Amino acid sequence: MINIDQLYFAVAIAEACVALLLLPRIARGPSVSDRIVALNTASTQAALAVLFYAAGADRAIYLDVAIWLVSFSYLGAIVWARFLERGLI
Amino acid sequence: MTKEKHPIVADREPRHRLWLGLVLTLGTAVALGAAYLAAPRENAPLPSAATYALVTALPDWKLLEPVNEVVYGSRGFDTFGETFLLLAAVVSIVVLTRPREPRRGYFGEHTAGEREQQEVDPDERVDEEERATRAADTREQGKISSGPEDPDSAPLGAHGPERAESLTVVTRTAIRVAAPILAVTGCYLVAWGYSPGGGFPGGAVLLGVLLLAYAGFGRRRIARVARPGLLETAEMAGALLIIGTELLGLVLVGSFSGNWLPLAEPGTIRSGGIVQLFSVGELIEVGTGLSIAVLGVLSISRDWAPDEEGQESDEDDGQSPDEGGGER
Amino acid sequence: MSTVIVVVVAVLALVGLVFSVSGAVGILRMPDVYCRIQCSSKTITMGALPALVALVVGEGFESAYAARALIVAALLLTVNPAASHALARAAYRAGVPMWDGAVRDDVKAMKAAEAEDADHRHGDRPEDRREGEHDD
Amino acid sequence: MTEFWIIDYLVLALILGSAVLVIRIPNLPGATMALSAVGTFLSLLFVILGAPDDAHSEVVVGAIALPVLYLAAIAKVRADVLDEGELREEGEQDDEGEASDRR
Amino acid sequence: MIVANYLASAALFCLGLFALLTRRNMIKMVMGLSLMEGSTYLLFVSLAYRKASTAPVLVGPPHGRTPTQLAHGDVADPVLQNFCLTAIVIGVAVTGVFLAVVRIAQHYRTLDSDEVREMRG
Repeated sequence: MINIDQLYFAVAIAEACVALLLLPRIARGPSVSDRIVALNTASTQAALAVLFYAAGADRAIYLDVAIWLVSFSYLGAIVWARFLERGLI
Repeated sequence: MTKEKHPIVADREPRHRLWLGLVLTLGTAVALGAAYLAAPRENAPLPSAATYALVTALPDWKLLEPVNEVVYGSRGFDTFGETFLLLAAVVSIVVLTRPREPRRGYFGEHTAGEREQQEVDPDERVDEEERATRAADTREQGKISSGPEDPDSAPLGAHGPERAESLTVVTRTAIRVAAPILAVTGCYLVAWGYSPGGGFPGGAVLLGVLLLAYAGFGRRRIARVARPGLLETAEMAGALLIIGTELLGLVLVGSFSGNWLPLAEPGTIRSGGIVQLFSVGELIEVGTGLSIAVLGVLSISRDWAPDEEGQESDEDDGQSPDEGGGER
Repeated sequence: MSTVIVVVVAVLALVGLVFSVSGAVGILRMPDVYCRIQCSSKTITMGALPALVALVVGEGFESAYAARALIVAALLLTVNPAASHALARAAYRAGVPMWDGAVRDDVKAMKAAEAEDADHRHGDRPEDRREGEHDD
Repeated sequence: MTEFWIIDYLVLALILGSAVLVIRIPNLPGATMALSAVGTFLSLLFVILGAPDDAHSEVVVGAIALPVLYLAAIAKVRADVLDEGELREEGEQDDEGEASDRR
Repeated sequence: MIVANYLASAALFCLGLFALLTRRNMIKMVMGLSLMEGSTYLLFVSLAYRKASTAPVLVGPPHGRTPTQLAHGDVADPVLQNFCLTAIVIGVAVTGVFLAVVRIAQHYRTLDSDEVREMRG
């Protein structure tokens, strides 16, 4: 029977792989907005990886980092949007 | 990326610089690699400073978090120095980004002295070009009153920059919901000193919340809170709190940054003694310091003074007059 | 009991991963920004939610993991649409072009109708345009 | 233990890839975004290596504080110092013609 | 092997150094400095890691361990993490100081470091 901790680690690895899949879009993205979208998605995947890694490593104290990752990456997108829209931040 | 569209970065990059940089970088890489291969690996035992911190955290300081104990307790003097390094960096940012006129706020102070300048020195006329660029700058800085408060009434999809101060109602609502939660959680990071957290992350979170409010609501709305009179006073108060905490240790206990507060049970808010007090001071210091730094860079005013040929070389401690000035 | 939980967790995480990968592939392959934004907002949220539910199931509903997972889910559902809205609006205002194959641009059609209606507003149009060039 | 090393190397690859992008992307806002990606993945790595305190700080610093500093500096520079070719991306440049057509 | 982390840190440092040496855009050079800062964080945290260790936080220990056991057991090095923590915060402020290149750019009307040097004669 598969150990549930190993399952959690596997899911964390898979989420990080999805983030790796997004790097070409950050590299290529013809406009700034494309890069922002890819970056936000990558940091959501990073937050999920943190959650599953915390569950696998059995430390609940890692979990807060996921909250910060989700909230600040998306709210960072708002700052980027302001930069795009106004020209001056 | 298309190289021809970015003339400064890609086009005029000389080849020899690339090769020289590559060689120097590879040399550094070899040196660093040799050094890092000799660094202690993951099998090495913990150094004695670390084991001391781990062993003394719970019984001596009643703290469940050794990192906080190291930061504010046993290596408190180190953090004390770091704090004032931060303060020095902030002061240098304030000095480097200061406008010519006396400062009133972080935003729009570049026009503060204009009327006085007109009265005192009416002879100094600005030419037409400078007036036009100044007007454009003023418009960009959001000082005109014709812009709406928010862009919700503007027709959708209009091109060009927004005149409005804040973002749309959707974004503002989301920030109104999220920012208080984040601010409270940032303070919780500091108060809950026996989980990961403390003054440094808490201060960074407060900076993040301030920047969110700035991005969402515009500079006019946060100018009441984010003004130099308040932020710099708070920063100095934080520095005084830290100095006072440390010096009281010297007076009462006999050692600099010694603990002079009673220790509560582990897992409560007073458990660390002066560690928690130092952490609060650090929160104020980091939050306001980083805010001043970011707002200072945000408030750099444009330098619209017209170019005068050779002006720089005259000021330039008598070096030879340059031919490069003509290229501009 | 434990085997059942493991299977449920694996299935939920797999569903989430499938959605995440499809969202990532969509962000890679979609032709323009607006399509990519809708990939990022819908598909990635749909990919995240089953994974979070998997965590809740796996660790029990009353654990710290479940609480944090639910907070993350709530934050995603709150902040992600707002950020997508701000980004799409900013991209449109900054003039990021649509895909050539896009068939419908309501805002452009609306603006064209408006321009036909109100001729007197032509006066301040060129000024707007110039500012747009100056300011990006 | 092998899972730990797999995820460790994966995140290292993410960090190094983003760092290469910082150097390779010629326009400055794009490079700032890659720098933000470096910060985000660094915080993920800090969690993996067991340093949640550092991860807390690095998330906020990498995701908001540093990008805002760079964006502010870029915005201050570009209006009067740089030509727009430096900061525009090709998509936006193409749009110039299109936008004037739309008028 | 943790050596991979050390080597990645060296690679990150060298990438930053490369940007600093070869780029002429001054903001790009500051970005190179930020990369070098990131490499120091990575090095500190990697040096702090010990085999099969968890975070040096005694609250909420893993299954079947008490905080006191954890303090004597396999945890990462808290002192190096402390260094990293302060370095991160100082790094932001120092980046702000570096970004005063905006002042230079405004004065000389260019971001190109070579042109600035030419103008100084």
